[in-house]
Amino acid sequence: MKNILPILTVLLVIVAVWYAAAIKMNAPWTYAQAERAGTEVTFSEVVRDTLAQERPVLPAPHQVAQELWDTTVMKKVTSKRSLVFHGWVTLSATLLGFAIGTTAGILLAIGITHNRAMELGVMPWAIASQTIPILAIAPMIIVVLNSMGISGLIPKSIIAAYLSFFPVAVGMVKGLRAPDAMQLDLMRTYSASDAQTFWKLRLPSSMPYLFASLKVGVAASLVGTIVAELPSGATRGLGARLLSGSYYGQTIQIWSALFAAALLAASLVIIVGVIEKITLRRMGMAA
Amino acid sequence: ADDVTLQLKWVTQAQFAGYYVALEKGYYEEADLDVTIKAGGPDIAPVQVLLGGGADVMVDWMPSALAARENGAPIVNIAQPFKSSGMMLTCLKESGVTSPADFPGKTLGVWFFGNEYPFLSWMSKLNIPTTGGADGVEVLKQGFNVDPLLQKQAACISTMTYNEYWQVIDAGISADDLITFKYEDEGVATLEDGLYVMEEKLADPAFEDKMVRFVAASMKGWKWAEENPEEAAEIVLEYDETGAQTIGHQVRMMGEVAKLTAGSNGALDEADYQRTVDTLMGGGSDPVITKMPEGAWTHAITDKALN
Amino acid sequence: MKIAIILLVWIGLWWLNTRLARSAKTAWFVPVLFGITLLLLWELTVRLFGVSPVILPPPTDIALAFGSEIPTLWEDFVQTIIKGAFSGYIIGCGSAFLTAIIIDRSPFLQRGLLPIGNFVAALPIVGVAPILVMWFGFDWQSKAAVVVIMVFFPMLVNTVAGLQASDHMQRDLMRTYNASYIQTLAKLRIPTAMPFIFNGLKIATTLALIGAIVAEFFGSPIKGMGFRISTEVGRLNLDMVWAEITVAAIAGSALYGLVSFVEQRVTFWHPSQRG
Amino acid sequence: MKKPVIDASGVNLTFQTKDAPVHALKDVNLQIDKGDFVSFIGPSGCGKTTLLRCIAALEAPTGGSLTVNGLSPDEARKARSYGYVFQAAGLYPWRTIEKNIKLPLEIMGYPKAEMDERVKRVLDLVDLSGFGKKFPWQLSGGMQQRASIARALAFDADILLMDEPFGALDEIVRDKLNEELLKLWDRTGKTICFVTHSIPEAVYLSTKIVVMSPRPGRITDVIESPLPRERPLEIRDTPEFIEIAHRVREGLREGHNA
Amino acid sequence: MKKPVIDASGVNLTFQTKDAPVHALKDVNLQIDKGDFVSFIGPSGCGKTTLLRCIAALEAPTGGSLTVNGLSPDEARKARSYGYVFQAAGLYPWRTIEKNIKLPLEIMGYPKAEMDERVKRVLDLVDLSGFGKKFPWQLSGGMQQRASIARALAFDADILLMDEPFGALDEIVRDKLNEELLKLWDRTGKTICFVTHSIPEAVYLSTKIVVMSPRPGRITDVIESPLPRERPLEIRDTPEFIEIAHRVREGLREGHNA
Ligand SMILES: Nc1ncnc2c1ncn2[C@@H]1O[C@H](COP(=O)(O)OP(=O)(O)OP(=O)(O)O)[C@@H](O)[C@H]1O
Ligand SMILES: Nc1ncnc2c1ncn2[C@@H]1O[C@H](COP(=O)(O)OP(=O)(O)OP(=O)(O)O)[C@@H](O)[C@H]1O
Ligand SMILES: Cc1ncc(C[n+]2csc(CCO)c2C)c(N)n1
Ligand SMILES: [Mg+2]
Ligand SMILES: [Mg+2]
Repeated sequence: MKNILPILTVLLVIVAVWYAAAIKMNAPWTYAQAERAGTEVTFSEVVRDTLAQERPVLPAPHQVAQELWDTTVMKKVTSKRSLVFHGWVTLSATLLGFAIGTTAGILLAIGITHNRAMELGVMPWAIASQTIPILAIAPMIIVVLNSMGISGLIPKSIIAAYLSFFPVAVGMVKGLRAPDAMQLDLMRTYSASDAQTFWKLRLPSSMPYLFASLKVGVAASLVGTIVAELPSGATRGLGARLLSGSYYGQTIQIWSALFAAALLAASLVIIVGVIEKITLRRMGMAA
Repeated sequence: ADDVTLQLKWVTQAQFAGYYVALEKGYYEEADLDVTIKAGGPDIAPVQVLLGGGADVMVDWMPSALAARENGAPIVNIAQPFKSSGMMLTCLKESGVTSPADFPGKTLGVWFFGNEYPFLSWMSKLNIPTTGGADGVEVLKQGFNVDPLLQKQAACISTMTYNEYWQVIDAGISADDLITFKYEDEGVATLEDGLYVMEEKLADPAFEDKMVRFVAASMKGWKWAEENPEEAAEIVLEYDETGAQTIGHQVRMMGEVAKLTAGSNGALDEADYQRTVDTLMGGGSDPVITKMPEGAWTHAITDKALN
Repeated sequence: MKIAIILLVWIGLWWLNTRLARSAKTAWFVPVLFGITLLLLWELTVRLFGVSPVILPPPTDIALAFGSEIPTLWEDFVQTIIKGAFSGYIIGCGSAFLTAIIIDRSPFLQRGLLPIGNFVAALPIVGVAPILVMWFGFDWQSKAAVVVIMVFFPMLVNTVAGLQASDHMQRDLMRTYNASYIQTLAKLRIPTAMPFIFNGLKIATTLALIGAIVAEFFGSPIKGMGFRISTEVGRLNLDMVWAEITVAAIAGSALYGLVSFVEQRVTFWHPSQRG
Repeated sequence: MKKPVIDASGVNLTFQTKDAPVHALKDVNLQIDKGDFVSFIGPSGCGKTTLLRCIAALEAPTGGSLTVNGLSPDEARKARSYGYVFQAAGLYPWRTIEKNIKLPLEIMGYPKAEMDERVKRVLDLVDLSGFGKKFPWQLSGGMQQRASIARALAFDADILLMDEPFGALDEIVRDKLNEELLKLWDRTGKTICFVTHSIPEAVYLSTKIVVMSPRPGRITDVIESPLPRERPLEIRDTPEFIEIAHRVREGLREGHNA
Repeated sequence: MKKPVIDASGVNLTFQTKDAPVHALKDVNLQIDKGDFVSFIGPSGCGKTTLLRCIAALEAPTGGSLTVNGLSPDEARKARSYGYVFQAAGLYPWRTIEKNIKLPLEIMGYPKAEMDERVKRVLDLVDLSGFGKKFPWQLSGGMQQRASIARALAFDADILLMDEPFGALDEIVRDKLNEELLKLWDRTGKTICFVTHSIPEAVYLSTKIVVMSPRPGRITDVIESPLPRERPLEIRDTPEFIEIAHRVREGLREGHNA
């Protein structure tokens, strides 16, 4: 646990900067209030007020922590005011979407590395597909899927998959092409089939690339789910929580939902990282 | 029981209390209906959902409904629970706005996504260009909340009497520091939350019958909600799955919404309709709708429902 | 019957495409034909099944809207892509690159900053966007800020991975020269990191566009691609919405193509580029 | 008349590079019969590897004709006729030594039990028993090269193509492996193409020695060895041996001065 | 009394691997004086590379003491005392041959004109003129190895560590490079540590031959050569030469049987 000290140090710096920023950014409001009320405020009063506003421009760390505590530990997990409940709703769609997206991305990459028509034809359009602003088509996807009788988890997962498949595909194409000429030649002398070359050479050499992409993909997949939760009339999940927080100008609630989401994303990335370590070590690649 | 899906224009809040009350109190059940209420959101276009077959009936504002109709979406107003408009511009006094004549040169926050029509009609009536400059107004697409006003990024923002206005107040700005311009007072009021269905579906007597029962039960819900604002707000809160709403805010919202539904028994008032159409068509060079709509509403449902 | 027609068109064009792909002379036509196939299937489906233009307009309508609204599309393009996405992309990728190099240098920072960096960068844009709009105002600056946050993480992860990709012998060689840190960085680690860096840059191009457009949903001046899209959806002008999406797709593909082109020049030595 | 296993006539190969084209093989004519042990010797960069690669269908000649067992090299490759030992070991870094040796066996679908047995046998042969579970980077350079030889010997290919397989080994091990290779060749009747830089090694092993000269790579001499198939190490002190070695050295020297 | 340039006493090194630790070097004692030409010879896997790596501070001994010029190996490394030729060429694939050779010169800050001149000179020395603009993968194995030798010779290091530099070269080139290396050594007075598998090469080049035996790697014999510094190629036929070669061969053989 040699990481603890560095992390704590960095955290400490961040929290200090955060407090300073909170005071600075919230102060104009305090002064404006005082001016409207026609009173003078001392600096210490300003500091106290800026760290305890109800709708701060930037909530202070302890306010966010307090809110997080209240909405996780202090609430039943089945309660709709519990972040654990909303987090789970988001997580389940994220995982499903990530699974779909990763599978699609890998399959696409395989297609692209093995079929020239795919490489030439599909890749440019896969790229183009990613430039479509997802928030614009998310409601349309949901409307279309709804009219086909599909609702609930699936539409969200599809959007999550849409965002995560691309990084996976790009990284995987690179990885599948990483074996050097001699490694490929060896397979040729064995007259190995494409499938054999794939399983025994291309796939193992793509692993470092795959995992770098999976980390990006899992974060993207979470973003996708949250995006899908915003407009889709989905009324639960961290995205819905963020939205309603924004709608009522409750900065503290936004920040705590945001932190919950980031915590979720970070844990997912860490989990992928751990799997990466284990896999690479098993493969003898983590020297 | 017959299935009915209702698509709301916005998230679960007291703005839609009547429907939630009817659901909770069993008025729909009594009418042999199995009603599903779908909450809306900032990027849900209810018309799209209706056309896509995701809902049978929707809540929408008349300006966007009429614009959609002109765009080839055959939708019809079957009931109008909201009598008056709750929309207004809320300005900070310190920005120096005292009357619409002060707007030029100022920055105004406006909701888009089909909600901009009343504002655009008003501005063209005032002959103020919305493209900025010294004698025009700078328009901002306002996000979800009242921040632009609090952050002084805009002189005025769009608010509803029952919602955003109170958020400004809650944020600590006293009513004395604000000045409001209600569309109702400026003579540019347009009809808000009405119930709309697809025209072709109305031809089906079974569907018509369903809607009759639906409107009747909904109006019963609305009238109960008007009389019992506190309980109605609690019911709404019950149905809010985000868990973000507060009871205080919803009770107050219910109180304000009740003022808007008060004058309506559910039937569309033709005069109100005509005024809305006139406002929208009177938009000078760039009117919202260009030809007089035909068959955009019907009394067929309310006539049966209310007798 | 209708489905049969659509399937038949599809299979026919797919067959033609596989044939074209075999010859180098006709290869350039493959993506074009693939695109034509998609558009044709789209048009057919919409027309044959009478899908409402409010749900999905046919490509011909979109092309018409595109043709008649060029000035608006251009204004939106400048606002969103040039001002928002592009500046954010440069700042975001640049700072991620620098951060990667800084934390790579110090194991302390690497251990302390990388997990927290991951955490901060994992903040979902849709949550961050309203806050950034609040901080940086309605105009393109807040969009650029959103883009910075979006592209930072993929770029950082890839650069860090790339900086560690040189092999033992290559590093030992530098040690025998007693090369300074900077020299090892410039002459060994950055070259070996290049394939990874370009991987990050490519992913970031598409993210930058999405970020800039999506951020406009949370408040914007009354121009910009995101603004136009959300407004026109609300007005049910779906053809205009798709025209904007087309602009986004063209801009995104062009940017991506540009990055790929530079990549080919820079990492010509990597087995994946040598073919 | 015996039909040659490998039959090259007028083979040419030019690499297109960005600056100037490199003419790597020029008018190569060569017949190799079944069961031949052919050594290729020639200065560095003269095209030995390139010629082996052409035979294995890893490179396509830009001119001339080349057949293997009467088939095109590519068809022969598909019939799994080749065992190839590359100039660099080329072990897959994510597989242990054992698993690296198993690789061709897996691909060719040998049964599990036989795989294990073969791996054990070839590991023994190259003196690497006990290193089966190590990863390539945990082995010395010579050990890696031996592992790569074991990999090529583990399965039954008609034609063994070996590109300087013993370059990184000391004399003693080299002598031992030379003997083992001869035994294996004698026992199995494989055809072997062997690139080496050691003149004694070439003479000791081969039934036919091909001397090449560089830029563009040509065959300058083909020496049929009169030595018997049975070759104790001491044969290296006989006058015949020394004479052939001399002829090879002369051929080489000429190539260098050309 | 002369102080040795490299002084190892009781050097031990054990690699920790997942299964069992590998004892690569055991109680290595060795003194190398300034201007010595030391060859290391021993069976594959005996620890020659490991010992060179220890001297170059690329590996840290787990026991014993090792000094270079009276400094620790790492301090000597920082003083840029080493030129290292690795067992594999290890050229950077994104640099042309020319640029690969320039790499150490750039790092050590040679002036531009001198860089060009040195590159030209060493390319000539290893017979690669005309290939400066090619990329590594466009060269044959032996050419790559020569490029890597050129890279190590391009700058002025006191101590040259060469790990089987001539393994992939034919006899003629090898002879030529042997002579060149001796000339360079004579001219510059560098200290050279040279790993080889060729007994004649070791004897021909060295003032001191270190014979090692494997598992765990030990020094079994250190032979001081009585040959004069001036060494024509013909010296290989003198009785002294043959005698030393014999002694080395015996030492090697013993190591193998141990
Ligand atoms: N990184 C490592 N991890 C584990 N074991 C290693 C490592 N490097 C070398 N070894 C082991 O140390 C021993 C000595 O290796 P070394 O590379 O020094 O041999 P060598 O004498 O250079 O052999 P060769 O002539 O084959 O190159 C070998 O048994 C090898 O397996
Ligand atoms: N991929 C390539 N592109 C360009 N030139 C190449 C390529 N491969 C080999 N060559 C050139 O072809 C010539 C012959 O190379 P080859 O590898 O066959 O030599 P070789 O006889 O095996 O030498 P060595 O004994 O050094 O391994 C060389 O001059 C080399 O530069
Ligand atoms: C982004 C955004 N777009 C539109 C509206 C408008 N709107 C839809 S329903 C409703 C009733 C008020 O609660 C209002 C005002 C908004 N608020 N935010
Ligand atoms: Mg070769
Ligand atoms: Mg070694």
